[in-house]
Amino acid sequence: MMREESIRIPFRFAAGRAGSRMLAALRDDKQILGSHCPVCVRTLAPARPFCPECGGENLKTVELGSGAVLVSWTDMPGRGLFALVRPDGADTAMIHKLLGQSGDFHIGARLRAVFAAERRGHIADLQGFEPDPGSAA
Amino acid sequence: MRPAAIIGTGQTDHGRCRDDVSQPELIREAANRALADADISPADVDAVVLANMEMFEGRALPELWVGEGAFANRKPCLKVATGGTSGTSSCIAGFHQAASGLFDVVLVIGFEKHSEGHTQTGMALTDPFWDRGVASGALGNFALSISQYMAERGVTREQAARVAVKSRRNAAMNPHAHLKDANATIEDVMSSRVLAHPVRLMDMCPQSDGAAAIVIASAEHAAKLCSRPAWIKAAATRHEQPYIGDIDRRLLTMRTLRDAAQSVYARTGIREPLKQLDVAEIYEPVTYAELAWYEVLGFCAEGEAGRLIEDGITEMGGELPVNPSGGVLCANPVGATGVIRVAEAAAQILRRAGAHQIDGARTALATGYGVYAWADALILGSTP
Amino acid sequence: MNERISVDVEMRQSWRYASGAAMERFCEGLRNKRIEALRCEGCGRRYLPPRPFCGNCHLHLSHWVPVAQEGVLEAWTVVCLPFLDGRTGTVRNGPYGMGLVRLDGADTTLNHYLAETDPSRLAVGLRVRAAWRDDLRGAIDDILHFEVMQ
Amino acid sequence: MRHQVIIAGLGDTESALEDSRSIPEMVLAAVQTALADAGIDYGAIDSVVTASVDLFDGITASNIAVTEVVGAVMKPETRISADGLAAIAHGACQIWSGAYETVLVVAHAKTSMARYQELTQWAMDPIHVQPLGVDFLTCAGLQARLLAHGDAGADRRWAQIAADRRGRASRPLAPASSVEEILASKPVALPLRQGMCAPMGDGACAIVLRGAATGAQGPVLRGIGYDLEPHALGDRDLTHWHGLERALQRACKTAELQRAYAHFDFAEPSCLFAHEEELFTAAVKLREDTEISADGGLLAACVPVVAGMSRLATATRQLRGAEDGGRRALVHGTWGPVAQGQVVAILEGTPL
Repeated sequence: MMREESIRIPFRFAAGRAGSRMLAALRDDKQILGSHCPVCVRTLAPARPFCPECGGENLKTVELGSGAVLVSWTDMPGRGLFALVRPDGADTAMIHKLLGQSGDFHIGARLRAVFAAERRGHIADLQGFEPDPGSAA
Repeated sequence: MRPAAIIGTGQTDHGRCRDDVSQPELIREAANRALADADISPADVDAVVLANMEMFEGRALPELWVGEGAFANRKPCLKVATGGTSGTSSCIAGFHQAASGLFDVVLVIGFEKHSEGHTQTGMALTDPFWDRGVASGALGNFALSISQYMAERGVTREQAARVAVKSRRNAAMNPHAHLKDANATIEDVMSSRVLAHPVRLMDMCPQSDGAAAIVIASAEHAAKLCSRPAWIKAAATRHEQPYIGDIDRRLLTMRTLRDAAQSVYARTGIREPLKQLDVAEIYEPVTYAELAWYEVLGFCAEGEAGRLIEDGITEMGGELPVNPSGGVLCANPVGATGVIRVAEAAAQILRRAGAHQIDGARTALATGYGVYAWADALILGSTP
Repeated sequence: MNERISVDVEMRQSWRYASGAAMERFCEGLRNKRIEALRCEGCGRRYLPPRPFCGNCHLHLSHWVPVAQEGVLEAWTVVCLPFLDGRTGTVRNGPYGMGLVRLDGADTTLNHYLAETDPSRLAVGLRVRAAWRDDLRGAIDDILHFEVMQ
Repeated sequence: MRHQVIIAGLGDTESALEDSRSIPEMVLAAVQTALADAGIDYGAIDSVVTASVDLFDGITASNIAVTEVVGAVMKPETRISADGLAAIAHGACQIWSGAYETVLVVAHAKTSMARYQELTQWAMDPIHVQPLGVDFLTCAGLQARLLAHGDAGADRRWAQIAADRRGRASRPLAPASSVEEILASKPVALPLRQGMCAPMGDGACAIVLRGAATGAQGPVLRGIGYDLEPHALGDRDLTHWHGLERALQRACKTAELQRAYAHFDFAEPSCLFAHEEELFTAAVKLREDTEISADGGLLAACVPVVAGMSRLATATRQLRGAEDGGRRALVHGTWGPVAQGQVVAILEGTPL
């Protein structure tokens, strides 16, 4: 015998020190933040509390550009396009959504960030990245 | 069994809601303190064991996200999840790993952020064909057991309240504790709100946010890295049948804890625990359980637990201080709670327990309790 | 800047659970207000809920025995704390009685609701009887609660 | 000198898209087969290590449900929430430490209970990633695109790998299909198509590990190693399985083998996607004559959590059946998004 059972439980995750800074900057300034590790001499996107390489916590918060480079993407039919994008000024890529059609994109393409009109301090305040019309396709 | 020892411990400042930090940041707080206590650097850690009850925070495989808080990036890292015993079982897992010869130094970290989810609800996701529809989380389960304990052993509400008073007074000396009150009275406990008859608010452990860590080293490294390590002399785990109704008179018999304790006593030559143990950090989720465990752990005969607390035997200055830290009643981040028991027992042996240090502590007991009746027991000592 | 931001998310998931053969028979019985336990041939223990295997004796269980709809209250409480029911996302408010009931013919106890919510009228050892809902569905909550027998 | 750990018995259920049995019923069948295979009864078990994930099973402390059938009543049980091969690693540590002589390791999962990929979202960073709707499949698609960049033949090669693996399986959970059929199969996370992904099902696996002092016979677990990569995909080199390289390095050290000279007659990788097999072979630098995925591997039939243990079971059968005995196998498991967790075991057959 099979029986289907459902659950509905709310959760609330604290974004913490680095995450709260990141989400507040998206909301207030349409600004993507990164973290610079002086030990590894590398700027990480998005902002975070520790360096994944050296484990260090002495990271400097930096403002990244709203322009970005497409590092990889995938097309999930019915769910849209997901991407790894490297914001200008960062050495690493972050996961987000791509806005457009699959045929609009190629690895290395220039992108620009699109922000929601109403923002609430959430990763979706950044709606995603679209092709940058200012750059050659 | 190859020996291993605890060379450092670290805890966060536990509280009702640590929303100032994310889960990885919370863990890092405990990890940093443990590494500083052991005087080692992250690079010295060979492997990490994490403990957490992921359904309490709505996560799957939580180590994937939080691991780097524990310095686990590019290192061997495993997660242990066995309900309330997650913490003590992860310490035992770290012990076995350090003793296996595979690793020299193992960092064990337990954590929970109850404020991010609904613990009682998570605990009630039991067998959907049996008791999920009538589950009421830990609270109802404890309350049921207590009615049996009171009926058979005659333990009183006042004796239970004494446990809460002792706990809060001890916690006042512990900088990490969540609930502390040096002036709590028996009347305070007995007049606090009823949660589930006969359990009142101050009888019950809180739901805390927090993390705790210990550093375990293999024998060779422990001797090199620490002048006075807390040696893990014996450890035992016992699990039970799956349903709450399977176990007769659970609080009274608690055959898993009794058997685990007898096993570690036998392996360390302990015949009279009250005399031979210097300190105990036991997993008492509710005041009545501490009394029941006195009997199960052999600190006194059956029915004598009330006298033990009334005579102050388990107070800080008594013959066997129980939970100088304030215990689970004063801080309960579930995945960390068992680690805290072991960390506090180790800190006593390491002579680093601060204001709640028991002078001359050389032999310590730590226990874990989980789900309906799972149990862990560990004996720590100042010599291998 | 010390703003603390958190991310809210509701977990809405469902699973298809397999009952197993023993529980299937048990649930079918409930549809007819019939309660049955499985008896271990090793230790003689009569198990509720019925299950495939005795964890003490390591024996398969296949010997069904009838169980009465009444028994002894082995443990009880009255819960006052509100509780978020994960199955519905709604809060169950107190007070509600809960008990461990050893039904006549079973050796393990059944945890279930009690109709009585006055602590002064509950005690270990009382006789209690199952009260059934009208529309039986073959699930353990076909029993609404247990009532103290006078 | 470390105690030798013997693979003394194994039992598994036949993987199925949907097994109508309950989890305890499935686990009971696997455990009893393993005990019979090892020639022991429940009384000989000193300790149990289980592997399961609560959210996959839809129950809190999911190991409660199997305590009786794994024989853990009044015994030590440790539940590891990761791939089953990681539970084997811990079970081996218990024996190497001298704590126990006989350890039963059990893994189980039923993907038919829920939408598996949807559940994996709950393992992703809940601040920056989970709210976007990213799951393990999304991550695999991102990795595949990166690997296919500037490599026009990649998707055809991956389709070939998947077709080959399924073709050699006796009971694959996905139908045997041609390269062309796989290239035309449903797109799931382009460039990944359905046919390039491991078909997910239900199953349980039980393995008895015993110290040599028990007199047990069977292949020897010589080495074990595991590793956890950073979580954020952008922090990792997605074109290499560096985590596997580190895990293998550690396993070789345990086995006292020189990594550069370690040769394997059999390899049982855990590849959830066809492109992962290329990452596997590149990371472990296998010689041409290594036999890979004797029974088709995970691309033929995959049960999450059980996956790495099912590879250990297959490798054990290969070593037991090897005519000259005394051969060596590499067993692999992964967990998390694009194999964030990596675990390997080195097995050697007992010379005849």
